[in-house]
Amino acid sequence: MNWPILSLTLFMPLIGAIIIMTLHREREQAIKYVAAGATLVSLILSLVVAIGYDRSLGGIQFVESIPWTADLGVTYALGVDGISIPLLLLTTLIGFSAVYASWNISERVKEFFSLLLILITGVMGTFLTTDLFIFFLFYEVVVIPIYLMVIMWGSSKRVTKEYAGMKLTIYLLIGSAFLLVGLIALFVQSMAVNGAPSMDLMTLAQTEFSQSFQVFVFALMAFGFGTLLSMFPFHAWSPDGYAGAPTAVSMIHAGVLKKIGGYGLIRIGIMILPAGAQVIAPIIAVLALGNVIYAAFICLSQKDLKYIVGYSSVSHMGYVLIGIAALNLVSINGAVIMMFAHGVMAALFFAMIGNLYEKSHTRNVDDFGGLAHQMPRLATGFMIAGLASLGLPGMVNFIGEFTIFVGAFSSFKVLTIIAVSGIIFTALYILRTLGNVLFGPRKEKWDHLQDLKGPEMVPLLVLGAAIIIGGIMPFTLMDLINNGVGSLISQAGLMQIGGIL
Amino acid sequence: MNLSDLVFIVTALITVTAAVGVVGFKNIVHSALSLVLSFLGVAALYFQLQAGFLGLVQILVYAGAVSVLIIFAIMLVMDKDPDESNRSHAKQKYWGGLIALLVTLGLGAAIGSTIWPQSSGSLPEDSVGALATLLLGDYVVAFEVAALLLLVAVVGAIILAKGAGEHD
Amino acid sequence: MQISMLAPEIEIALLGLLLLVLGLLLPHKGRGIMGTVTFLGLVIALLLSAAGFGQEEALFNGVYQADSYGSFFKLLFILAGLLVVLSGSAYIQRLGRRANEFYSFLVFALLGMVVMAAAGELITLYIGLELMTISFYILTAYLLNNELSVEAGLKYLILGAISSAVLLFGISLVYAVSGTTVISEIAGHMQFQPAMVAGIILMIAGFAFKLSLVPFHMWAPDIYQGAPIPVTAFLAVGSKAAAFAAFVRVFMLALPLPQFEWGLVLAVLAACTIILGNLVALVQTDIKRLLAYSSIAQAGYILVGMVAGNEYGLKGVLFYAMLYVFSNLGAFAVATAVEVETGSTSIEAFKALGKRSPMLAAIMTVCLLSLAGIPPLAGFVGKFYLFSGAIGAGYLWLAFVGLLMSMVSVYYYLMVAKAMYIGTNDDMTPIKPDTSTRVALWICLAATVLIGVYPAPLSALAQTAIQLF
Amino acid sequence: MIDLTAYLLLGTVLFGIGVYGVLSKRNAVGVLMSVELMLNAVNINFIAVNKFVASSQVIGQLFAIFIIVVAAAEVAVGLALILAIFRQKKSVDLNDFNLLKW
Repeated sequence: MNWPILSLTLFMPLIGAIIIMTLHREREQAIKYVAAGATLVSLILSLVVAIGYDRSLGGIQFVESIPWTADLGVTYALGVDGISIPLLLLTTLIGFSAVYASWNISERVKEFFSLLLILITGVMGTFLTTDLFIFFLFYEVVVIPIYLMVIMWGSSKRVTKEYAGMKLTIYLLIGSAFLLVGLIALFVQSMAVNGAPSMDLMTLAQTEFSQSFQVFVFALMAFGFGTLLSMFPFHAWSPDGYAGAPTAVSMIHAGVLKKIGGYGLIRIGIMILPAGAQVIAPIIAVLALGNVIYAAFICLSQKDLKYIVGYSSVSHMGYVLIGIAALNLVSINGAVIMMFAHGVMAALFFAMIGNLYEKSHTRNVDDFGGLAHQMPRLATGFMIAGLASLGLPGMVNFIGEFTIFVGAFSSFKVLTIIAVSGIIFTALYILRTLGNVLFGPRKEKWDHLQDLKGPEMVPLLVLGAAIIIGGIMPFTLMDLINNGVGSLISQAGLMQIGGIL
Repeated sequence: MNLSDLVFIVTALITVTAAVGVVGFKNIVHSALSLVLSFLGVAALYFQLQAGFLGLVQILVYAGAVSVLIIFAIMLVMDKDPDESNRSHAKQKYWGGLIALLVTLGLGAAIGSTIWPQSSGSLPEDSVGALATLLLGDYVVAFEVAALLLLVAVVGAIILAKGAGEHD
Repeated sequence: MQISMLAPEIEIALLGLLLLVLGLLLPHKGRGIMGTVTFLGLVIALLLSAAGFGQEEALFNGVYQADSYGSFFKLLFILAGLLVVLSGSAYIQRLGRRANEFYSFLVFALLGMVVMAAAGELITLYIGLELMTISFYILTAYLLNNELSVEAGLKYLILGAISSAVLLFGISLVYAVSGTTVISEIAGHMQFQPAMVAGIILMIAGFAFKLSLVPFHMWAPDIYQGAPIPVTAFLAVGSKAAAFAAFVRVFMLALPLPQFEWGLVLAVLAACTIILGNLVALVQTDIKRLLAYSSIAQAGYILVGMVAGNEYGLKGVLFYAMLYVFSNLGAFAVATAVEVETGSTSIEAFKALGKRSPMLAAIMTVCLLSLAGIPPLAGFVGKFYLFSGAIGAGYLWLAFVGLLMSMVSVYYYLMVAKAMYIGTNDDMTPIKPDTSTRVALWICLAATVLIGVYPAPLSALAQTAIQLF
Repeated sequence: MIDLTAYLLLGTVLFGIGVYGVLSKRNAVGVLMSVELMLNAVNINFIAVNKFVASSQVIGQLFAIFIIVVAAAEVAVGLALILAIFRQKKSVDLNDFNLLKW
């Protein structure tokens, strides 16, 4: 393994973006093909990584390390383990699909696809790096392209796109300001303890921090990452943001970007600051319950498809948070699977909604009905996403939710039971929405709508396949994640509760 | 109280009174004349401090050139009733006075309660020579820069005072 | 003592004089080369300063310092001057006859900055400061037909004179207690005396005026708005960096006083400056004024590094000052190009710039985001250094204030981006800046991105420069 | 016996008067004159300190000379500016200079 496969995976989209910038703006087809090609190469490379990862060895593999800035202890360090591989796969899957979901973009194509590819690179970078500084660098790289994409290609249905974009940006940036304070404090403190500057996650994890310091920094991280993960009550940006954003951005945002929050909490929060995590986790769990129940209730009253999926994603993030907060092997396993599962599901949902909206110019549930007659393929996509969303066995989401509940039950009994009840609400609003939109009598006014065809099929095929394959054969994925979480937990020295699966 | 103390007190009183006149007079011409008196008082203080050369410079540059410049400018820009030409802001008079009072009292208290270090010797006999040695020795950079500064000021003042031509 | 150690200073002074003479001698048509001469002269100065980097020598018994710290700032000022000349030449050309002297005033202002940064003694420092500010008074008022400009010049002069007087009174008290004005000797004669404390406070106030820190910022936005835009750019970058260079040298070397923690005073000033600068910037509608308030806030950030006073903090000061040159001048260069084309500095004029000139809009966005501290641009690394220093020195609250407000600042920077990308404009003709402006823009863009993704070289440079502390 | 404190207090009083003038005067020329008072106060300090504390070298006097030179240059530029502004507005009242506001 001599050639830098992770760097290639990471920078493929960026290279694509640079190629696009050099193309003439009239050559829209060429631009789209470059974008698709770049993300496809990335996807293939990430599959190679997933298959090539040696599970018997475990730990962080495919390591690349170049010293970057000595006095900050920054190393350009890449590496993947069982936690980051699923998320890497998620990113490349959704990135590839997002390009196809945006195939019909006709305005400022060049800018759109360059920003989209930069965005994909940024998200991927956070999952691949093992250096705290580089992590944060990539973490914030994504915010600005999203803002620009929302204000330029977004839609102003219920809120204006300017408002949605700004709200999203400011929420995330304020969150990241707290995160940055925590990160700098961590850096300064570790330098005081170790005597040398280092941003390496492993080195930081081995550094002994006092408990009060850990609690303080973990609280900052919980706020920063929590905002990104739309933790209640810092979730307000998320539904508005998705509603305003163009399809591809909604897909990437709901599908992958939010997961950086969960990933950060696990990778940086729990691994480096286990003592802090133990103190703060119960608070997170209670807030997560707010996510699950509150967002599900809101969903029941929503009419706009994007808002429904937006709030449902807030609700689902509650499960992830509970999984993380329970702090045991099984629950964190579940959280990671859930992140993957929700990612593909939400992306598929948004791709379908985006396609429908593009053709019908409405997203109001009441306007639709019987679409299964005119658009069977689109309806299939909706069905897969919807059923996955309510956790139907056979879909990967079921595995995630189930594992979380099993794991969390050993830590928080009452809370878990309440959270499980959230599933009922989810089933309620998802089934109602699917029924109203897809089934029922045929409506004449939608006869002109064309079903998915050609490039539009790609998101459905790719993401749908991921949902179902993951659901039917969860063990390869589970095994991988278990491997990663296991070593992380032993690293953090947490109690290994459970081990039921 | 000996004679030199008396001289100091008299000069100080003249200087301060003249300075009060500068800010107190409502007519700017009176203020300017008061300023000249104040400059002269300061020059007298320099003589008492055995800084005769500085006293001369003060008289030539300040009481002479600067004052004349100011008075010329006043004559050029005098537009309104001269008795109203140097009024104070209605409101700023009060908080300006307050700030000035606080600054004076604060600094005065600090200065009054400080124990000053002992003198490290006595002033050189030939203070002009000593100044020249410094100016052309260690302080030559400052000296050269000051020369450029005067050049800049002169050229700049001409450009600004001449005004924009018809060209732009 | 070798005279060659003063080579950059001498070269700049000669350049200024040469420009004055050329302006008089050359026939009217030949004066187009003034910009070129200035540019070449500054390039030579840049090379001379770069060659001098790494020397550590006290000249004239410590009155003048030829050290890396000074050289770092010399490089910074000359780079700033070069970028201003490159991006401003189209603008300066419009001044007609007075354009010739404009260049020489710029060069003399630059000389003043250089002297300030290298001065090892307060008299020399003061003279450098005054050469710089007097040149700036004239430059600020240079649009003689424009009421705003002349008014700004007068306001600047009054403000500058007052602040100099306050600074000097402080110096006189420090001199009274310590008996010397050589920076390296003052520390040895340091005594905790009321007059010394008063002197330090007055000096802080004087420098705070020069740096337009809150609450001494009153007229700074007026001055920035009224001045010709290349002057505003140079003022915001150069004069501020020069004041910081002197401020840091004097306070870190001469005035450490364990009984009086002036760091806390500065911390409060920094916090107020960051908060007020950013909040007031939120409501601005003129790009010059917006950048003025943003520069006020930026000075607050740099001050944070000085408050910290440790290795990371001081390195942050130098690092940030340097990247600030590129990011801020990039933004100003775009604003200049837009003003040359449209005659307006209102944010309205930027509407639809993303369509008219995608490159200008992209560079503006990148530079503004760098100022906001968004990675992977230079500003982020700079803030990382500054706030690492602050947290290391125990000023956690200051880091909170600074980082939160820097995220708030994204709001107004993005308002400009929004105008550029989704606004509509009646005039959709592309704005095509001249070649020299384009060169300046590309330099700013490249430096802003490169320093952001690979900060190591600049950080090593800054590390060498702060050895003397 | 008149000592350093007396001179410095005199300087402080003069400085305070200048501060008052700077803050309260409406006429730009008046403000400039007040600034000159402040600078004179500073000069008194320097020369007095030079005599009473640091008399081995004439640094204080040297500083004062430089301040006088700079002040003269500043006054020249300042008055030129006042002339320029008077040409446009027919006024030197700082209250009239409010084109530039927040």
